[in-house]
Amino acid sequence: MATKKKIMIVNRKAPHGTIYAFESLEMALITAAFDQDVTLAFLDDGVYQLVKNQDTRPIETKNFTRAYRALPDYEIEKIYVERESLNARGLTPADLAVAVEVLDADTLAQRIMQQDVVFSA
Amino acid sequence: MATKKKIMIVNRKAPHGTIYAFESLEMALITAAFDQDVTLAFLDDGVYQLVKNQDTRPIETKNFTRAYRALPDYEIEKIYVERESLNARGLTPADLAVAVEVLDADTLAQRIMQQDVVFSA
Amino acid sequence: MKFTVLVNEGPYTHQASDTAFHFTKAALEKGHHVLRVFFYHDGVLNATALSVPPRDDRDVVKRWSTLAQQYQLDLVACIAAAERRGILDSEDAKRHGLEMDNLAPRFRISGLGQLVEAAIQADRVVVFGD
Amino acid sequence: MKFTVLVNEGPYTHQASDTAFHFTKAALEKGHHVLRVFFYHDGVLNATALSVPPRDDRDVVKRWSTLAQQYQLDLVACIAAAERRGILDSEDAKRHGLEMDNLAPRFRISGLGQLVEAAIQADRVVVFGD
Amino acid sequence: MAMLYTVNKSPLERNALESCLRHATVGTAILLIEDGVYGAMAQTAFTPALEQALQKLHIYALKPDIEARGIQDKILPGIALVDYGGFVDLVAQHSPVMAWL
Amino acid sequence: MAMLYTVNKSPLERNALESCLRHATVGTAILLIEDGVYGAMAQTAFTPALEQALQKLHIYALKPDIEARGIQDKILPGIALVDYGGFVDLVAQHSPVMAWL
Repeated sequence: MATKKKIMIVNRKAPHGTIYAFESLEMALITAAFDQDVTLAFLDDGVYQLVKNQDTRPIETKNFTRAYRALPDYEIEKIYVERESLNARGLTPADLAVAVEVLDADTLAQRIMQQDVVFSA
Repeated sequence: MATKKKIMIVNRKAPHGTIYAFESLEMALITAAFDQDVTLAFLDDGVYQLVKNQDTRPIETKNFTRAYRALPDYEIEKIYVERESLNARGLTPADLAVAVEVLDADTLAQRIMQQDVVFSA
Repeated sequence: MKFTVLVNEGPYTHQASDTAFHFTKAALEKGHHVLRVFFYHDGVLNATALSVPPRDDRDVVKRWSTLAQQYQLDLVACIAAAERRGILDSEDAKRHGLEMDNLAPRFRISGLGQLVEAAIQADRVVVFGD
Repeated sequence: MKFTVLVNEGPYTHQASDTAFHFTKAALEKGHHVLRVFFYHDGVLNATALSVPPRDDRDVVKRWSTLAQQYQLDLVACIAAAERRGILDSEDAKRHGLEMDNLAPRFRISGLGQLVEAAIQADRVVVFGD
Repeated sequence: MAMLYTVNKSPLERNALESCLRHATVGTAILLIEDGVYGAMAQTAFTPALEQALQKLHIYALKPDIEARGIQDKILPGIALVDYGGFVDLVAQHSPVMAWL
Repeated sequence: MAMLYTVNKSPLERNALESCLRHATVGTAILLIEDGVYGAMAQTAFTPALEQALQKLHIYALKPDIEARGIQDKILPGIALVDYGGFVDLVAQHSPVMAWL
């Protein structure tokens, strides 16, 4: 295990309606602890995960979305958000709770190709 | 319980990929046993449920789709299939294993409105 | 008014069980009568006695049990759906030669006919699922 | 070649567990090495000891256990995902003061790190889900 | 009595809301819940379809789900917000109720 | 090495296959499995998109899933059918593998 592996966690699902966003975030945090080259990608409805000011008290669930802001503390610095997905949802980076790198679909596709492992849920 | 209730079971999901089609069929058969006014509606990917010659041996699951042909034996005679859903999938009534009544979306919408209970999955 | 509630998905994975719970609670608090909450498809997984959620999250199963106790609510999981998914009451476990059962308090297991019967008697049927 | 397989959905409700099984079996029969099959999200429900499917259907849980025995396959369910969904081994049950556990033979429960570790060691990671 | 449709899916991931709108006759009430509330947002690729639907349908959205998703400032005008009690009232006032899952 | 995408969703219900195609670079292999095999059918509303994709991508479909769904006579020419062993071979021949769920 001398060399680091490039591991991407792809997020394409909205938060709250299903648990995938929450449990994928847990996976991202654990993966970061293994000192690998970790990337998070948000596209399609996955971009909703990063919207700021999500308040889950009215639905009485755990507000896991606050943890996205802690990603840099886990040394996860590559956080890609797809431009086309944002645009289709009327969102801009200013709507997000986290500093991200916005990539167009073609560039994101290139980054996916460069991975050793791609997790999705 | 003097009068019969109009109960519709709406099927919008493809078979095999998920269990909803199978378990909804079980629900239809049980409902029929209660001597109510039962209707089955198939639209969107639900129309795939009725395609003939489905052979689940290669995926080693139970071939519940054979039971659709037995629906008349359960005195379920109102089986509606949406025309627009068939067309979008390149299917015609000749592709189906069961004799059905093909309705356009507007007519189907009217039939839904007339129900007392609508089950979906 | 008389309601019957159908829950098609299990706890945590889909919000369906949460929404069904909040709907049922609100209906009861408004004085409506909820004849039965029926759990079908993965909904039967709401009836597990072994769910141990993290302390900082809601306890979906316990919340149903508590509401049932408070309002004498009838919580029924479909036997066919429950058996294939590993939810058994003691009688069912015994019949299949298993030494354990895992049905949560205030839930009972019965046939799909219990759903149809409650639907026939209700003024409204509301479905929650995926 | 070394494979790691990730299963995100439970038995019967989604085909994911079926496809993962047939993929894993085919890989083993071709002489590949499957380092680990990891069960996450609702995938942990594949590890229930209490599933009793109808006699005319496949037994998803038993099929995994049998394959594991035959090939010394490592079947691991994520502890956090399993606890909230009601899948417990005896140690876990004891820790939470429960008298029953329900882990199927040849499965074990461990942390998500086991997935990451197997992904790092594998030549390929294949994900099955909804 | 007018009927009530509930929709719990994001319109950009699944066809549930689109199919629901195609089957909604004049005067039908639609309640967007769970991920369905993303369909109530302004300036999305789905917004034109919803604006057109608003002309003949009564469209509601579940406020707790909107707040959970942080989109309370982006909801289309003309959509009425309800809480769980309001959801119960809508069910009581309409029949039948159908869930587009 | 070229990469492999798997898609297990019907293209008329969900956006997974459409999104996958939008991200598939020339030479990428796509394997349709489970309900994804409905995307391999001729004469559907999605067929034109797949025909276009066939010009730059290698598209496979899982034969057991096609037979289970009774659509073996309606598969687009140009799509290669594989069994579970062929699925394993595709995974061995490509990297990385990504599932569009």
